[in-house]
Amino acid sequence: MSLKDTFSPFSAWRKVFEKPVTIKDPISERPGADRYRGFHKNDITSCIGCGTCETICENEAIDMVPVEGVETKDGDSGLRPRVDYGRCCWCGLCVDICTTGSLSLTNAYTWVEEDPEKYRYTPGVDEKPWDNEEKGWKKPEPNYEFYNLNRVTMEHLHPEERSDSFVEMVKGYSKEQAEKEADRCVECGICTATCPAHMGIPEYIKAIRNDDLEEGLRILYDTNPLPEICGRICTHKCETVCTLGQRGEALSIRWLKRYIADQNPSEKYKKILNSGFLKKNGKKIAIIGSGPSGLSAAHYLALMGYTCTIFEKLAKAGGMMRFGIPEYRLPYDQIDKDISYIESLGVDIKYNTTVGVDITLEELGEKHDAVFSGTGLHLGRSTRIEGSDHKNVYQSIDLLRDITLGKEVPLTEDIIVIGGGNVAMDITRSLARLQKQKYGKAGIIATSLETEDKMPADREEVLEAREEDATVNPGWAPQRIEIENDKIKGLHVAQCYSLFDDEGKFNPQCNMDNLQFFEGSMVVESIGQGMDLSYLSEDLKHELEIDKRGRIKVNENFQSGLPWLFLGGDIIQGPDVIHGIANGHKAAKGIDEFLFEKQKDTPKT
Amino acid sequence: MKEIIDHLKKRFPVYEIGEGPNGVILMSVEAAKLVPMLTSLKTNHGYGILVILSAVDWLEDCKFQLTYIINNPDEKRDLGIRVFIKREDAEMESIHSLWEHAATFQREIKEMFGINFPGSPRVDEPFLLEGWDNLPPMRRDFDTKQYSEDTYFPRPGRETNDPAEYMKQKLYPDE
Amino acid sequence: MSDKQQNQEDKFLAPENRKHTVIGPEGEEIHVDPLNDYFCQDLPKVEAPYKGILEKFLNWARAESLWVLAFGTGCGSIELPPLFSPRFDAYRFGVAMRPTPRQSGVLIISGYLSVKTLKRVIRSYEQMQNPKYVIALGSCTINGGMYWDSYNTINRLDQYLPVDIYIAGYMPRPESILSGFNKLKERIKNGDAEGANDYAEKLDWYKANQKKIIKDWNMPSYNW
Amino acid sequence: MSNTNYSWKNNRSLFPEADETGKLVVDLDSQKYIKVWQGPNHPGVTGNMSLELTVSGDEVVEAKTHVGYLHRGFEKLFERRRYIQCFPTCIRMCVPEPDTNEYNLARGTELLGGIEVPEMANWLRMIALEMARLQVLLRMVPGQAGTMGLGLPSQWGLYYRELILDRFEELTGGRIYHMYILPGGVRGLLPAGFKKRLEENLVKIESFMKDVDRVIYANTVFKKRTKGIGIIPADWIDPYGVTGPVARAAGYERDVRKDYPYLYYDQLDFGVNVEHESDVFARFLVRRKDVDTTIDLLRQIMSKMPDKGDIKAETPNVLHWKIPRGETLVRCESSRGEYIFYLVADGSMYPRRINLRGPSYAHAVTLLEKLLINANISDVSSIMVSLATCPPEIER
Repeated sequence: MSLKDTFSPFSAWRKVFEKPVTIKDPISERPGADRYRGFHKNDITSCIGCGTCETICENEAIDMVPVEGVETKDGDSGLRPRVDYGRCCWCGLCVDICTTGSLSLTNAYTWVEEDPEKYRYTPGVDEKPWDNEEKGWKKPEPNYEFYNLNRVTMEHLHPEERSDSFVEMVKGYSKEQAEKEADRCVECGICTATCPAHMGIPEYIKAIRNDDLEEGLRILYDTNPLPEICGRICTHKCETVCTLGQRGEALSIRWLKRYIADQNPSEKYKKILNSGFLKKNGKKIAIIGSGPSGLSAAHYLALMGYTCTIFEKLAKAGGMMRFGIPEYRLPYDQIDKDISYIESLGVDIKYNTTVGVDITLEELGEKHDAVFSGTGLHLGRSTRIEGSDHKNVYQSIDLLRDITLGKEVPLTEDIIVIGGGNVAMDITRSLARLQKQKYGKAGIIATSLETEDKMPADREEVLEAREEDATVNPGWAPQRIEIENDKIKGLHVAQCYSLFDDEGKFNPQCNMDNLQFFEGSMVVESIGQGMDLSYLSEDLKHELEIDKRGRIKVNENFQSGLPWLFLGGDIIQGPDVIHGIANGHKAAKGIDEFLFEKQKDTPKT
Repeated sequence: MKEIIDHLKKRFPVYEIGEGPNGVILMSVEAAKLVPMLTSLKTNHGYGILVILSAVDWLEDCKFQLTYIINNPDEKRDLGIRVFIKREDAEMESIHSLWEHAATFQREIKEMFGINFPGSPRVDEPFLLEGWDNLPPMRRDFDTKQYSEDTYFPRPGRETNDPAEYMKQKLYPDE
Repeated sequence: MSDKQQNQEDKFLAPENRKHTVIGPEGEEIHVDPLNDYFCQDLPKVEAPYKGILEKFLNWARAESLWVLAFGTGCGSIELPPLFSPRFDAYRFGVAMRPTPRQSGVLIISGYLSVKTLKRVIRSYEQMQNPKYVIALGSCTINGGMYWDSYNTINRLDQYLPVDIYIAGYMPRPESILSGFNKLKERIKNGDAEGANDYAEKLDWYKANQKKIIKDWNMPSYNW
Repeated sequence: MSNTNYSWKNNRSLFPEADETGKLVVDLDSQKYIKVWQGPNHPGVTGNMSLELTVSGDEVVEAKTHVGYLHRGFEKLFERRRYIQCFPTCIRMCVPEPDTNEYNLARGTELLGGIEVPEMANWLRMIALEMARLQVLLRMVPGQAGTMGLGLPSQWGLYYRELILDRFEELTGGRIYHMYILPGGVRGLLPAGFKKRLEENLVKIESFMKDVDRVIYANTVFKKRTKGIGIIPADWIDPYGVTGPVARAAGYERDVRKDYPYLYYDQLDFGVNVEHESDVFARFLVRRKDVDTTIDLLRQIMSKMPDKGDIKAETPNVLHWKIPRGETLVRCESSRGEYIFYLVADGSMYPRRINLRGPSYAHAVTLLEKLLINANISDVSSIMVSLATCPPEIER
């Protein structure tokens, strides 16, 4: 202790002469920092109401509530987050995980109320003073994600390996890959509504994560009796609305479905699905066509105890799945796996039986309690341009069927395919394979009206076709086929710049100054398919209502004007496997309902 | 480190010896041998600091796990010793004579898990709770959310919708 | 109060609060009933406002000297010292910290309240003189906040104490709290901050709620 | 047992007799003793806890700490929160210095989940941890004088702490609860110009510390009131689990950053501040030196850290991140001492047990109760503050 110690504290007086540090009034207007985690803001136009913010909130501060003016539609639940500031702790995890990036926190922080009930509001809907605040907490940059935005890459056969063989080209996920991909799912369930069959997608993906593939298979079969097939060739509308696709790549839902189906051996199916013993109710149903809708209807009807008979025109079951889709995309043994399970439920398939020829529809109707028809679209459509009646102009659908049946397919060294859809790509790639096998090289050109970015075919189909040495040259309208000495020389095309007129009608416009000539000695048309309803007699047609586009009108249970006749699949909803399956399922329920009502009405004898 | 483990193996029935991800050696021992083992480690091997005494409820196995982590400040090493005791009338020997502040841990565990430590100072006095008349809260069969909702009831006026369910109602209610 | 209830309370009553006998310096026996002898029995009364300009003047005076009880009940109390530090300087708004309830007019509930603290808070609130106000900070006081599923914290403060102002934030910044004070001043000047009267009026309801969760009520029902 | 700072020789008769077990017998009815409750609502108590003191005259003969006023049942709440959801909850376990909670839980999760953190993120974690230490010390060092009525420096300290909080706000988006460290990394790079502004603040704080030296360190009253008060004998350190500045003030070179290096502390050059007197003054001195060390460390980190890099490693989807079964112990050095998390994962999405053992758990219950015996009642809060009592970390 010294004199210094006694006087030194008085140096505090020095501070009197320093500038005060006090913040001047009005103090409450001091803005928060640029990253401040203040009150919520939501861009409700880009929000899709996936509810991931609700899931991550540890305080259950977020409710998903319907909002006026926001409609529930595919890819948008119509709900928006409402925050309870009696719960929120402003941690910002909801912002960090927001799949669309619509949610953010502003740097506003003052909110004083007398009434505690007022602290609940829907950001972006209820007007707040900080709605236009730009600063505040946003998702951090760079490389900061709570889940992986990129897919686990699906391994394909190398183009060189696959371009001359019909071996399946997609290898499928391994266990690690599937679990990693399944891990990306945020379980919002937006996809379920978009899937025509309303499959329990988040649930079966969860089963993959839990490594409980038997449970996964049970979930699949709840709504979809053809998982092997769907897992390969489904049009995966679910992936187009996947919330992960908002900022990154959508979840590979299709491949995950395939993974579950692949990993479960077919001999265990009956045990897993608990369908060993089915009680028959003695009612008989006839099903025309063994395509997806027919098989789906047969499956669910069989589970309900009906005795089902499928009448198939061809020698094998599967319809368009077998005869329209090339083997490298959907191997036949996988089709057999799904179909044999359905057959094991007691479904009888009568092959080589054409309804309308071998047996009439009326007869079927009389012999059975109800008939389901899913005959599909098996007639090719012609372009009807000059020269399209030449014998070397083929329909893709016929060629694909012949390839499957193992028939000799007409082949030349240079082929032109007209069409930009998936079927066009299928035939292009199939023929390219055959060309490679026969001539050692592919010489095929596919052209379509639609430009590259508007082609209806899946993007990867086009890219893969190119990898396999096929030429895809879109954006051209076919004009005429050049024929010399009864041999096809090539196809004249003109640049097509618009497909639809102002009224939205199909009316392609061509630039006749920009012409091109594709050389080739064979032309394949692949611009769509039509239905063959010749099995319907005139009497029956009379009783059915048929709309302008030639489709038969059905009610929501797929019941036609004839109460015992149900129709579904491509002839009702256009070409799509999953729609077919959904139709079949719904028609099965419809048939059950119809027969139940009928039984109730008829007095017991 | 190996010598100590070997030494312990010889003298005490230790099992499940393994190294945690942070370099902590963890091992299990029978409850009856714990206090002799800790005494030996403290007096002979320099493990003079009780870092943590923690309990874990393994409800599905009907067991409580007590973890004693002790530290050797000279060698800068941690040793974790696990003891499993049965869940019914759980009781464990007190170690407050080895480390005085173990009494605080034991008092808390008594209150939170209901594991008794006979002889530990003030072990029966409430530590964190006041007027508690339910299950010891840290037991896994005590549902804190349920208790909170029943006792402190949340503010009404909240309702939420599951997106998938809501879309079903709106878009395809009959399917 | 029924006998049964009285017994229920006696069970928890601290020994020094039970009826007991003390030997005086000259050997005489003194019977003490602490609940009756040491604590005031009067229940709070609703105070009607004065008429006209006098009440306005009083309200102005009340609004401009808000003395806060320095009782940090939850995590929000970490933002209270900065409020009284040179930077935010709440003193210039007539807001000051007092160490004892007897001198304070504002009780800040800074966040969650565990049941154990709630008991002390009720006692502190009841010890405060009129006019008195309650400010609730943060989510926890509104609907449980962070601890909405905790077994030891209350969810809604308004069930147990009359709250005049709620300030959102977890925890509110000092600036926020200051605007809360400004709002409170406004309410006082308008004669709207009637929390204390509300408490006196609905005392039975508040007491019932409090006793429902404070299971070892070992103090007089109302004590100031 | 005896910690005789005050002589009882003159009024020995007032001191309670011990019974055969060594326990003091305090007969309140004898009218020799008064029971005084200090807290929970008391300016001399840090945080919301209370001391039940039995005094004879102004000397404490028996002390009991009562905690639980801030008990929120965190460890129970963790059982029903996913790992990521534990973070907003866990930071509230110690209000003044939340970053150590974040770091420990994140580190434990990473260790059990097998996540490698990018280099940049580790440097940023160090910045956050050291800034947190600095802001606590700026409250605590001048606050020591506040317990004996010298409130002015703590008012200054609060202002300088605000400067650090401003930097925190800029970096993390929060003043108190930063939510900056998450499993796999951190939540943002340094904003533009951050280093410059932090350096300016550090310079200001350094000049402020000179004021502290003049007003507190070189202060006769402060010295008289702190020297020889609250002495913890050196042989109490280990049995009572004393850590951090309190252990260092007793001559033990204990610092987790040196003993069990984590992050990149082994790449930094710093010493452990040690004093030997083990009284309140020594603890004040250790903390005062820690301020300088921390400022120096912050400068070293800023000069050594890279300018850019990844801030977060790829983790499994946080919504259903399952941590494999395992146990671990994570420790770091907080401003108050060794901060320890014990984690048990059971292979599910929810932690089985997360147990926190903060320094106050040892300091403020058993040790404080023992230390207060024989102390003058006016020194109680001084001793309590010198042990850096933080009730929320005891009660959780």
